[in-house]
Amino acid sequence: MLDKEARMEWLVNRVAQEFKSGDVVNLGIGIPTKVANALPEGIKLILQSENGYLGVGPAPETGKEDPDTVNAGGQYATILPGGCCFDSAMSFAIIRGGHVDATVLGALQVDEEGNLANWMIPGKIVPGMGGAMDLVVGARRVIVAMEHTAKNGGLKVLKKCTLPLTASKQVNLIITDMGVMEVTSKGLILRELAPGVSFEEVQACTEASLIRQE
Amino acid sequence: MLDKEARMEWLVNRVAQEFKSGDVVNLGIGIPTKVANALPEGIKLILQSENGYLGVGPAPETGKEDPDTVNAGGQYATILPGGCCFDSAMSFAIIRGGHVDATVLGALQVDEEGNLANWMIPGKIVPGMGGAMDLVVGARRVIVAMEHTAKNGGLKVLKKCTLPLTASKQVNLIITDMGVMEVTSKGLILRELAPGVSFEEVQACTEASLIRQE
Amino acid sequence: MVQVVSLEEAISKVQNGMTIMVGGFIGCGAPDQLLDAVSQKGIKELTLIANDTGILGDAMSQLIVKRCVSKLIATHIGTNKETGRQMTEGELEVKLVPQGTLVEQIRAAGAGLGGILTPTGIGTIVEEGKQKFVANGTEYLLELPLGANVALLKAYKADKAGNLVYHRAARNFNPIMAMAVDFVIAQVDQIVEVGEIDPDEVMTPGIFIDYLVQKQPREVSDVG
Amino acid sequence: MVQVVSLEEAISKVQNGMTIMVGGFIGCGAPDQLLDAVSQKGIKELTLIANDTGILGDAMSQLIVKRCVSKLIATHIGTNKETGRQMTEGELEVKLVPQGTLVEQIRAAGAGLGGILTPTGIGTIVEEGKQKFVANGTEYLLELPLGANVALLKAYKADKAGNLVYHRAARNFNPIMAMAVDFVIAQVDQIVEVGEIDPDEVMTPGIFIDYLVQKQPREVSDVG
Repeated sequence: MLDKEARMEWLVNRVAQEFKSGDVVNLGIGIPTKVANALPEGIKLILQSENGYLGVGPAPETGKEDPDTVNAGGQYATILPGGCCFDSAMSFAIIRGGHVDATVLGALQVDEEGNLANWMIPGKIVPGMGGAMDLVVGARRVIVAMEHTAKNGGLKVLKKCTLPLTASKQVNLIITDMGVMEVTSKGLILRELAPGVSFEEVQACTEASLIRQE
Repeated sequence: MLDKEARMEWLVNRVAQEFKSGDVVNLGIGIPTKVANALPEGIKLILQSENGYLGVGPAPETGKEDPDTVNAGGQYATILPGGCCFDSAMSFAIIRGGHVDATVLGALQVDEEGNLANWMIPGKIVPGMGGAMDLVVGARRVIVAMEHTAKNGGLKVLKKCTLPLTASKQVNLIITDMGVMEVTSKGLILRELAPGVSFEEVQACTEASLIRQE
Repeated sequence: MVQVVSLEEAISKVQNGMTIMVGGFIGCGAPDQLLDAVSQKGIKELTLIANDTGILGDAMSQLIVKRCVSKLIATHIGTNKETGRQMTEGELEVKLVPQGTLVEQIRAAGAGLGGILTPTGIGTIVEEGKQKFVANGTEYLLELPLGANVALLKAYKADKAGNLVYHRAARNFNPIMAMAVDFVIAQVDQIVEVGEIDPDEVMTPGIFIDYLVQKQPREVSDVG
Repeated sequence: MVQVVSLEEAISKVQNGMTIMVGGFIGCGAPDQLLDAVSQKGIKELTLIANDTGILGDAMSQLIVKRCVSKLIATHIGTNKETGRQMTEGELEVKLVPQGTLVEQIRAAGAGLGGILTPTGIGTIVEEGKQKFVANGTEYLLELPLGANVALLKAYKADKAGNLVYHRAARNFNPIMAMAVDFVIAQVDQIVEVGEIDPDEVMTPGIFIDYLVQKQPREVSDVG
């Protein structure tokens, strides 16, 4: 098995394979954000920021920050040529209305039915759902990108989520540092393994029963 | 009693007394449109056109018509300084949301409960309601401005409308060439008479029982 | 991805039996050249969703005159007598909808809403067959989303990324319809390079647009 | 009619116990000087409707830190730890709402709608206590309108008729909140004469605005 860093790099690169040029994509904060820098040669996405614009560009050079141009994480950003700004009603009309081709989000838990929990841990963290519930319901494809297990070793790919859900049965694909799992009506099909990882190793870190790719 | 033309002029001038400067007003096609030219000295309204702008100005000079600037009747118009344009969703958010202080419309029939019929005569004229139903429901004050009786002498101020309604119980004031009637929970109170017209003359042309101003 | 195409190529996306939306308000903001092409091609059995059917003689009105439309959803048909005639004769099915309701129904389809509650139409024939709700003492009608296969729109300016800018009252239904259909064709007066429209100036994001058609100058024979 | 007023005069419209809306997204597009004035004046028992409560230390966050707020309706509070602390300690009532739902609820209030149906929140704790509908096989929640007494907004430019123009991502909730309250106060970077903003450039019609407050240059002491 690769070391942790290499596996995370594999994860980010693997997510970046999921798009075609022109796709409208919303990337969550954290691991998903890194996908923008890992796109294959020639693939250009139109990134959406739920606070109100399309055409999210790279972070600005020092000294060129515009306080009115921040991403959904509140960090300075830029808008690429061809981008456009709008209000929150339009932003979520785009999201809820199915005009976002894919969203990539992290998860606290995800399960074999495609349920997702990523917005609160009762009694511990209650940051709020922000735009996540709309994104997960509205985006045409929902891709979860995360470390396969929690820092304390706890399982995250479950038979049934135990934390409060972000949305019910909306996840299409789970990409972790161990492999790629597709949510199907039969359950989770393991489509791909990270380099040097075996089916049995992934299954050992997964509560849900994985189905072997045929 | 004044002649017809003078009575119609009185009507238009009387409607024009109903506003204060800065009021947002939507004027229907026909008699209501004339109100814009009869405003008292110093009174400036912000006229709304339901196809999508505020600040309707006078008709353009010949040769200066802009095909993209027409009023809700499809005629060439202008936009005054301070005016602004928007889409139909915003236009009707303004109308339905109570942001129009008053609308002035014509009527086929109006009754003592404030019901209004002005959009169709079954089997004869079915032009459609356009924006009228939203205007009558959404404007803070609904003023009907019309000739007191139909061209064939038929009554128009009724106990109960017989034509399909535009809206139920929304009319506040009826101004005709014979007088000014307010819709109240007790019925129609005749607030004012056109010059040379008697209470009895108005009542004779009105199916609803008029209440004398105290 | 947005493509700049010919009128012919654009109109190949409009087929018999489709539901189409057309922007404009009594002709203002209506894509006249797209409409001419549809009616001249003789496309049939369309369901047309639009504010109105134009003024008899204009490009919009010809969809009705040339009998391209079998069902119409509109707010007002008084400016095109042929629409009223076909309706009265039973040749055209017409559903009349309040303008503020029509635009919210279209917006709901584009915004992924299951419907909206409006007070408009309560106590009128508009409420027939619809679910009612009472909230805070006010009655509302539930109005459902209204989408379509194709939208034919008009804009003043576009960049090659499809971002649209409208001019004055020609905006009307165009930006709302852009969101509510499977395929959007926009006729534009002017097409500029990507980056030439400021992000704050854009009225319809380019992601909604599929085809851009450059408006052609009128032929000399039209002027004479 | 729109009035250009001082910060003090503007803030006199915000009183203890009111429900207020504040534009902005993690500080971007939030009216910092209006917010400073509210928290410095020590207004209490506000119900605050906003996307978030800012980043601890910024003007928005001070509404919470200075305990001006007794009830909060927001989508996200993770960037201001004090909000979470007050919530956990039972000092602040917090209602968390999905962002797309919050903006549609505010829009519904402004647009005279009785509510909207959204698929967001189905199958989650957001659906608790709400009416559900099924249309075309999809479940929706009925979400009700959300208005307020006063809105505190920020714009880049205004004319003296109150027409507002926003810049980049600072637009966010501002134009929607402008429609949904009894009284609108907008802090603007720049106030120009009537006629200096093109009608097509306006993002919030002036009829929604009551008070304009010119943003003041920062005092020298702030810079040093």
